[in-house]
Amino acid sequence: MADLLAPGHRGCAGCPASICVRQVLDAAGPNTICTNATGCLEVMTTPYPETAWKVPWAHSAFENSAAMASGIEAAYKALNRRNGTNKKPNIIAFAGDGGTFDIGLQALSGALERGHRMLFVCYDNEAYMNTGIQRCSSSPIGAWTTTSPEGSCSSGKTQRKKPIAMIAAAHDIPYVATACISYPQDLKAKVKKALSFDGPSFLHVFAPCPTGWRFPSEKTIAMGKLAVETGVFVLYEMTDAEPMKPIVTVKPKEFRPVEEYLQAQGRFAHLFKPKRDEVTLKRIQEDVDRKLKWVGLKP
Amino acid sequence: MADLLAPGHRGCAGCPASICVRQVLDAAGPNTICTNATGCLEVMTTPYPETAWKVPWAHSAFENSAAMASGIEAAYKALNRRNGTNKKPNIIAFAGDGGTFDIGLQALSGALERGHRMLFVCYDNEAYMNTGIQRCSSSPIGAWTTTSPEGSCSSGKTQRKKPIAMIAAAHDIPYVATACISYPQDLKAKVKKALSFDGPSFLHVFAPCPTGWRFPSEKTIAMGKLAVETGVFVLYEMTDAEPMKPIVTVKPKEFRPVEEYLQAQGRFAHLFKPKRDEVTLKRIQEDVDRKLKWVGLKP
Amino acid sequence: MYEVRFHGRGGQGAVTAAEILAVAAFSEGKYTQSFPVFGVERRGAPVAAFLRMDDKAIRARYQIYEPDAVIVLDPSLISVVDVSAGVKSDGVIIINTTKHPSDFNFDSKKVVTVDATGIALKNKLGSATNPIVNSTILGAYAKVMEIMGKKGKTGINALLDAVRYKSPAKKEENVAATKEAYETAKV
Amino acid sequence: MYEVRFHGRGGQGAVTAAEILAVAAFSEGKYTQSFPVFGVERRGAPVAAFLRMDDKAIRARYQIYEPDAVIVLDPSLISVVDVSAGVKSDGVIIINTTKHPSDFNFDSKKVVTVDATGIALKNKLGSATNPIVNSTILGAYAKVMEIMGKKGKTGINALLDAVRYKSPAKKEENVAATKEAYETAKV
Amino acid sequence: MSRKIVKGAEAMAIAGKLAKPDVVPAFPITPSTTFPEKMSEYVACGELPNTEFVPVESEHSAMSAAIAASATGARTCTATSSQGLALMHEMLFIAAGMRLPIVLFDANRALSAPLNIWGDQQDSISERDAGWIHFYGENAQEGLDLMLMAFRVAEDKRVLLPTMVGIDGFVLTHTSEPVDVPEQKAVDDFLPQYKAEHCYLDPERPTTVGAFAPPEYYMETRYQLDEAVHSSGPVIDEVFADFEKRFGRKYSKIEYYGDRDAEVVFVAIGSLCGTLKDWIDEHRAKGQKVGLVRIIVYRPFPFKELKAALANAKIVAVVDRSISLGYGGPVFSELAAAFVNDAKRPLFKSFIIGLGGRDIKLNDFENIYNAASADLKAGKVNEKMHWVNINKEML
Amino acid sequence: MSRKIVKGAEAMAIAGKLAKPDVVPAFPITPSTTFPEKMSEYVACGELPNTEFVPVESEHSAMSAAIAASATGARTCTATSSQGLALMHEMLFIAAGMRLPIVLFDANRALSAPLNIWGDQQDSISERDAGWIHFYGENAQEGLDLMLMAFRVAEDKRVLLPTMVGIDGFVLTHTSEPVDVPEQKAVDDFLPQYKAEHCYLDPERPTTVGAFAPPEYYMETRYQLDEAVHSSGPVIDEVFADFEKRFGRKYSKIEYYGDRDAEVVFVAIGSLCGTLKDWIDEHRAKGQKVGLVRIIVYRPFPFKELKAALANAKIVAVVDRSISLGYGGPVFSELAAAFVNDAKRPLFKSFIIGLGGRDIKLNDFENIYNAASADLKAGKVNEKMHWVNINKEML
Amino acid sequence: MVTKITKGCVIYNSPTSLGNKTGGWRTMKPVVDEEKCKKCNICWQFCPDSSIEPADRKANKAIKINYDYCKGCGICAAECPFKAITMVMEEK
Amino acid sequence: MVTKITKGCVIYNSPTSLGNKTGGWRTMKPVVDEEKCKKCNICWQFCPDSSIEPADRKANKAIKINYDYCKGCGICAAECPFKAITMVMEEK
Ligand SMILES: Cc1ncc(C[n+]2csc(CCOP(=O)(O)OP(=O)(O)O)c2C)c(N)n1
Ligand SMILES: Cc1ncc(C[n+]2csc(CCOP(=O)(O)OP(=O)(O)O)c2C)c(N)n1
Ligand code: SF4
Ligand code: SF4
Ligand code: SF4
Ligand code: SF4
Ligand code: SF4
Ligand code: SF4
Ligand SMILES: [Mg+2]
Ligand SMILES: [Mg+2]
Repeated sequence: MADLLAPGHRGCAGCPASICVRQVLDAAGPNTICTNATGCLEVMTTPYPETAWKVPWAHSAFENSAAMASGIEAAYKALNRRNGTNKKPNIIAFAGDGGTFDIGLQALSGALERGHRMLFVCYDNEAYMNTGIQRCSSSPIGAWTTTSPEGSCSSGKTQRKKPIAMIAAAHDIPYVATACISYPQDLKAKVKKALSFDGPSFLHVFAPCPTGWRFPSEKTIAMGKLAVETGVFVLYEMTDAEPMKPIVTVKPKEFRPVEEYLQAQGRFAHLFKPKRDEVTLKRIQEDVDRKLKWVGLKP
Repeated sequence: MADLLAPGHRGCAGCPASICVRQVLDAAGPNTICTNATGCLEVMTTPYPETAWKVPWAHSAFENSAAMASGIEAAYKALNRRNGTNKKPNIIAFAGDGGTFDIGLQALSGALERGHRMLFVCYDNEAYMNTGIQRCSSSPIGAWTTTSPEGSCSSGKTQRKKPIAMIAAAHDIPYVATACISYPQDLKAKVKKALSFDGPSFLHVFAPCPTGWRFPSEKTIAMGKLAVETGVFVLYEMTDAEPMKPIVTVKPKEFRPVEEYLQAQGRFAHLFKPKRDEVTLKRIQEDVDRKLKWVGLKP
Repeated sequence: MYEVRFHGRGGQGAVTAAEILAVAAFSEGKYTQSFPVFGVERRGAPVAAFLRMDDKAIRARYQIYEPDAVIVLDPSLISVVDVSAGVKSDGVIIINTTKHPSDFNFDSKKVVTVDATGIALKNKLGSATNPIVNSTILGAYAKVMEIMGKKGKTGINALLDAVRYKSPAKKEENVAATKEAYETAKV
Repeated sequence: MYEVRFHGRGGQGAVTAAEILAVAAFSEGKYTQSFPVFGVERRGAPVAAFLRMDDKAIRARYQIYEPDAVIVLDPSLISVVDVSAGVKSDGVIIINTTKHPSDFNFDSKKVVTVDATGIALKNKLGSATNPIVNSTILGAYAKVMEIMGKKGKTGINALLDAVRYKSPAKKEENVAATKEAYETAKV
Repeated sequence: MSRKIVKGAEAMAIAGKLAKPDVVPAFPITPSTTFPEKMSEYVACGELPNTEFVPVESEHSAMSAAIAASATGARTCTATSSQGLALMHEMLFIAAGMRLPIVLFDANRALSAPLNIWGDQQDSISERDAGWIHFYGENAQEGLDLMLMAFRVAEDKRVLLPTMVGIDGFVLTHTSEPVDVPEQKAVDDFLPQYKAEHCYLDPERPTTVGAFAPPEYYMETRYQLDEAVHSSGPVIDEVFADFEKRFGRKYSKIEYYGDRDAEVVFVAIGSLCGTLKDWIDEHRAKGQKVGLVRIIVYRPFPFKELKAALANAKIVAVVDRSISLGYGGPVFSELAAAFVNDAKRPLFKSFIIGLGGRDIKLNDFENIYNAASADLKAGKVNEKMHWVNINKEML
Repeated sequence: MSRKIVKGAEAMAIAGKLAKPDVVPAFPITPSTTFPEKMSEYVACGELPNTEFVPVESEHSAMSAAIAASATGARTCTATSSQGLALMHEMLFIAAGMRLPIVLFDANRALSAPLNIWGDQQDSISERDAGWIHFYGENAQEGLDLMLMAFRVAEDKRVLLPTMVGIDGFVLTHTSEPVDVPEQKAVDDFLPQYKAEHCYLDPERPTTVGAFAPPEYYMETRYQLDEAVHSSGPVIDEVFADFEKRFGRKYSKIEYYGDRDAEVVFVAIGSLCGTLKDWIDEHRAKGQKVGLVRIIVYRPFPFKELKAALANAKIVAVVDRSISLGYGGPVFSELAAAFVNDAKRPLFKSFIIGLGGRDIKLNDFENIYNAASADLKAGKVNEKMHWVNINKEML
Repeated sequence: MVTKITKGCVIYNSPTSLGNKTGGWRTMKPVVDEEKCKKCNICWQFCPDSSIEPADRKANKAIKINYDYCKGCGICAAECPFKAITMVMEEK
Repeated sequence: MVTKITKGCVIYNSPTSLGNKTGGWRTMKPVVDEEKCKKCNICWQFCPDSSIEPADRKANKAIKINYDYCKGCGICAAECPFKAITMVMEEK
């Protein structure tokens, strides 16, 4: 039970990003090299000369966690040949949702296509938190962010959340899964499975952020459970044996009402106060239903 | 039957890119604005002060045909409000496979997510032709290109073709389709359908390139037919009514052997000479079968 | 020029406190400049903010190293941060605490205390774990300036207007709390 | 310094022709420099290439405006391009054609003809619609230089070696064709 | 006109709002993020009813969408900083080459690596080749005013060039101070709607925009572009004058502060000049003479104005808040070169200051002044470049 | 050593092959594409059995993967040009800041807009701030040699900086000429394997690479980096000397050609110097004196060497093949500024030449020479900047 | 005629490519047999060079090839279902 | 102690964050009731600050909180299925 992320980092109290890293590294073990896109995780763990990482870790920019991982994997291949060694560290690329869904997507897609042996982990807190809670294509319908504010002409974010795991899976790679920090067993099993493939894999980790979503810090884990139990976020996996066929790994017996989830967070407050925004609430419900249908949990 | 692409452009004899544009514009009509990523199409049609375009056309870089289209769409929305007009030109973003699958993917994905009313048309000649036939993530397994050459340690491109239409469809947008310049009716119908949606659509157009694939210029159309008839390229469409459920629009009665297609092109010659590369040929066949299964044409 | 430093925690509103005071001073004809310690600190971490006030336009762009006054929003910071660092010898340190000024000794600099947390909670500003004291504590500031006749003086009415203007919600609760702090500060 | 310009069509190998000749000259101890007209022309479009040969290292980096010799790989170009542009008054123009030199008049500059297409096809270089004449036509060049005793002279043997070296396939067919052109050129 | 206490970045957003842009494609990055945040808020609240805010997925796309929107005929602005501006690099040159009057607010910030979110001017100074007009403000008020004027200048038919307005990250963007906010009506008069005449995308009058230029044409396009940048100078003067007439605040390409006959003259850009002015006042109070030339318009490079302003100087202390690594201060080299052929010219001494948010204090100027004075006394400059306030123990 | 006729870009690839890089991430762009093409061919044919060629999806990723590979401890090189280099802009600064000895071949090409694939030096000159070492070759041979030396210099423990080698697009990259190709064995001796000591990614000795630096540290990191670039100068000299000893070809940071006591001296970079040398020879044959200083190492800026070389010049004609729009020639400004404090110094005159593949002819130098001579005679420089061979009718 | 550089290189009077007579690229030349032409315009759809004037069934007008631009790719001949087009060697 | 800038700012002796005692951020403090603790280590899995020393069932050792770093987020208390952790006001 060696903690591969040391304390002393500067994440907010209750930060989901560090929980995600701790769980991922717990499954991966110390023979691991990480890359990291610019974002909360990077900034909170590595203000020079302080680092919280016990495994080798590299960062260079916001766009390129996957390209960095590609370079490391290629370097290990070449150096192994050059030196007659056979080192095979796990290569794990971390990025927030911004560094995955938006500005990091192209590098990710390229790395997936080239087939590098690496696991890309997106900790998804559904906005650009590091710069102060801006809209991301990962932000859900109706969410307030500082660039999708509510107002007389706006009910928060207009568009649906980009289906990133499906997009990754459409690359026809060995392994794609979704996970949530509130379900560590499920998450760790997926990390281990992902690392067992000799190719690229993608893990989309739901990571509720108390600061950005406006809920009390002790609710981080509860919020993740609520997302799964309401069907807002579905935990599944896909292998290339059956492309685009999600296999749900955590199936709530019965879905709780989506509004329970929404009302627990300040970022959706405008949907209920001063009065209920029925149009947006309906869109959100439809979106959840649509996704559940997509993964086969609803007809 | 107004030709919206004028003669006098500098494409190779038998160029599929210009055929693609002619067919697309024939369906779209003159009330259209085009953007274009850097590539053969752009270079051959617009050496200052010559242009072959009869519709408004804009280019700025290789990466950003979709971002350009986003800007134009946004401008029309704003200018309509500012001026009290209601102009709704078709906005069509053209890009080669390089400007779509690789360096243009992020801008494309962003535009799809934001939901701009625009049609993105990728003319896919399966390599970077403008710079002299380099590998693209669109290049198929086994294809020779100048950066996936054959040799004692290589049988051409290692990786599968990136499933771009599936990736686009995974964005859950109104309309995604594949087409081929050899099937103009099918292609034009899809363009019209795409333009009828008040949101983003994506058209992946197969465009056999005599120069890059090494076949005689009069075979451009025949090669496209051969691709469809061998199952190498499948013509289908998807709407968001049924996400990720391809509906095949041109179904060959019976598939011709894939090798007919391969043997007709110089870029696959190394698979047959000096001796048959059974490993790669098998991979290619499996890949075709896999795709056919994916679209439901094989069990 | 009168310079004030605020100590708080990320998310607690030290910057807002500085801004409220700036608005108050501005409304009384002063030029002001307020800014946080520029950092990447997350919620909960100790942060600081600054305020300059002057009768003429302020052009200086460096940090404040020798403040005239210090305002401590969270008493727990005292053990973590050197809140009295650089304070001018005739400066004043205003602390949100239930304790009495004489319980503190900062090189014999003047200390003022006020139970801003208690007052804020009484006025329903924030919760027990997260009381919002940024406007409240300024009442104590106004009081001490008034008493001491400092250059940093800000009339209580101007302050209350500023509190009202800068409070997105619970305007009157904030005003009441500020007023109460003004009245109960232990100078 | 001896300067040659090649005219052909994109994909026809004008650049390769220049390079073959460069290799031949180089093997005879000359310094060379060969380069295409830098363009974005696609297959089929008229293109040109250049060759400089000299006894000392070549440093000049500008295009060739006044060539000593011009080699036209495709007779159809003559109606499209001004192939004789800038040719020195004592220059020579070598044309792939079945016609005779006297059928041409370029300001009374010397013309040499050779049926490179016919020879190439006979030697199975390319197809009827796409004959490959880039090595072949150089035979005529070697001949005329030999006869005229020009500075651009390249021994036929050096040329044939160069053809062999630069031909990715059909080495001997190329050599044979070059030799035939050397022998049949109408000077 | 109303007076408000706002942060510098918000002042820029207020200017953005007053300009009523048609399209604002933007991507967040500290310390410019307030701009897109505020713009999206204005749109959400109906305060900018016509504006389209496009929340792009990267800065490369931000500038690409801006280019397309501007090419369509829309008034277009955006904001960025540091890595964001760096990611736009390619598109910045393109925007200028296409002569599109895009306005960009840059919150001046250091460049990686190491990553650093704080203020210096490396980001925009390293774009000095790109063909943009560069304005730099000393405080929030100037930022706001210059931003408004940037639209007027950029869209002037005699100019048609993209224009960036830089204010220092954090020290200005995140500092609240009183700012005079012009009335909308007055701004509307000052800044009429943009009507695209040279570049538009309209099916009724098809154009081809962004063609490539072969060698026969390219060099002339660069010449024309360079000319356009240089000759925007008089238009800028004109716009500054009109702004003063309407709003009462006077601007010029460079500002001279201090003694006209000072022997030691500083040259600098941005917010540090505020502190420096304080220092100069202190210094003059002691009876010594010193001057400051503050560059407000950095592109077109104000040759004429700088020459005139430095005519009496004996030594010029160029204080760069950026560096051309392996050479030295960018402003230093450009400024000094402008004097090289003059028989009578001051000495030039190069200083690097305040990189990556290193605080710039009064004392730093004292040190610079002393170093420059010593050189002046010695009659020669004894050192290529001087780094101000470096902790040598760390090295 | 074998002599081969190859295109310039292939010569660069041959150098790349001889260096036996571990990782080559690259993206095609004219006129540098031969490099990735050849490298992938060498890998495909088993000639580079250990090398990983990574066909990235963009130049931003090319430099990112290069950074990561180099940070892992792999010898890493890549190639690009123009828009590709521009898209790397952000990552170039980062590679330098991380002190990674990446070698990059840049086929010098113009920047958009308008798009133009032909030669000038705008792309790499506009990266002069980034902290890279810059080498520029005059011909294919120099390109090859400098490329090899770039690895040695970059990886030297006293240097550890990324290094770019530029040769002019088309005019060099696509021109075939004889080149001496060193033997592999000799290269192996000259260039031993890269052993990463300062930066590696190894689970057995964990490091954190790419941390961010708050204001307390950032400025010192820049100082250290700037120092590193400047102090690579002596190492470069050393490597040049060692190369000469082993391979017989002599290099120096600048080359002086022509009369040592010439009054008119040109300063230029790259292939145009070949033509210029021919012109100088012609000119000298007429009995007139003229000199050329060719800059081979542009970063670190060779202050000392340039000062010495221009000690006798009366007027310096700086011939820039790029431009800082709205200012003037970048080499001009940096060079002139270096002389500004010297009492005895030549006049400096700025020329812009050969942008976007505009052919550079003998006659152009005649014109430059005449203009400079006229100024010299007049005793003053009568014009800020002179554009060579512009077709004014097009304007 | 010298082209004046427009601001930003915008081209206004599009299309301006007509001056570039690509017919000169041809080695083979398509020749239409007007008798055989069934006016289906299939060839027209496929011509990469907009060099086929479409047939008009009503006017009983066969297609016409614009040799100013036709590059002789041979697609029309290959794709005409009625073999109405033949490729012949270009006269030189 | 002055930090020497390493080349490229590489940090070698990781982790070096331990000097940053984030315990000072706390307003609420988790207190473990060792009796109630069932050593399931669920809390450990969720602590964002690696501030819980895991329990050892064999050694019958309950979890221990490292107050040097614990920021008092309250997750452990919220997630402990056995209510073995209580959040109390930090002593000031
Ligand atoms: C090119 C570039 N653009 C913008 C930024 C500013 N930036 C840094 S982190 C970040 C947001 C990160 O969001 P995400 O990836 O979701 O991670 P989070 O902070 O939410 O953990 C942004 C916008 C940057 N560093 N580089
Ligand atoms: C940033 C950037 N990188 C590289 C290039 C060079 N480049 C121009 S077009 C092109 C390939 C285009 O390929 P594709 O999109 O498939 O179009 P095609 O030429 O095949 O029609 C490349 C690599 C560029 N213009 N910009
Ligand atoms: S904003 Fe959210 S993700 Fe970022 S450090 Fe705070 S809790 Fe963690
Ligand atoms: S290479 Fe292919 S796509 Fe490009 S112009 Fe030629 S035929 Fe068209
Ligand atoms: S395809 Fe044949 S039949 Fe049809 S229009 Fe063309 S030439 Fe006539
Ligand atoms: S040969 Fe080709 S270019 Fe000519 S008309 Fe036929 S299809 Fe068109
Ligand atoms: S979750 Fe509760 S019971 Fe389990 S180890 Fe932690 S404190 Fe003990
Ligand atoms: S309160 Fe939070 S930080 Fe403290 S031990 Fe519990 S989970 Fe960890
Ligand atoms: Mg995020
Ligand atoms: Mg392509």
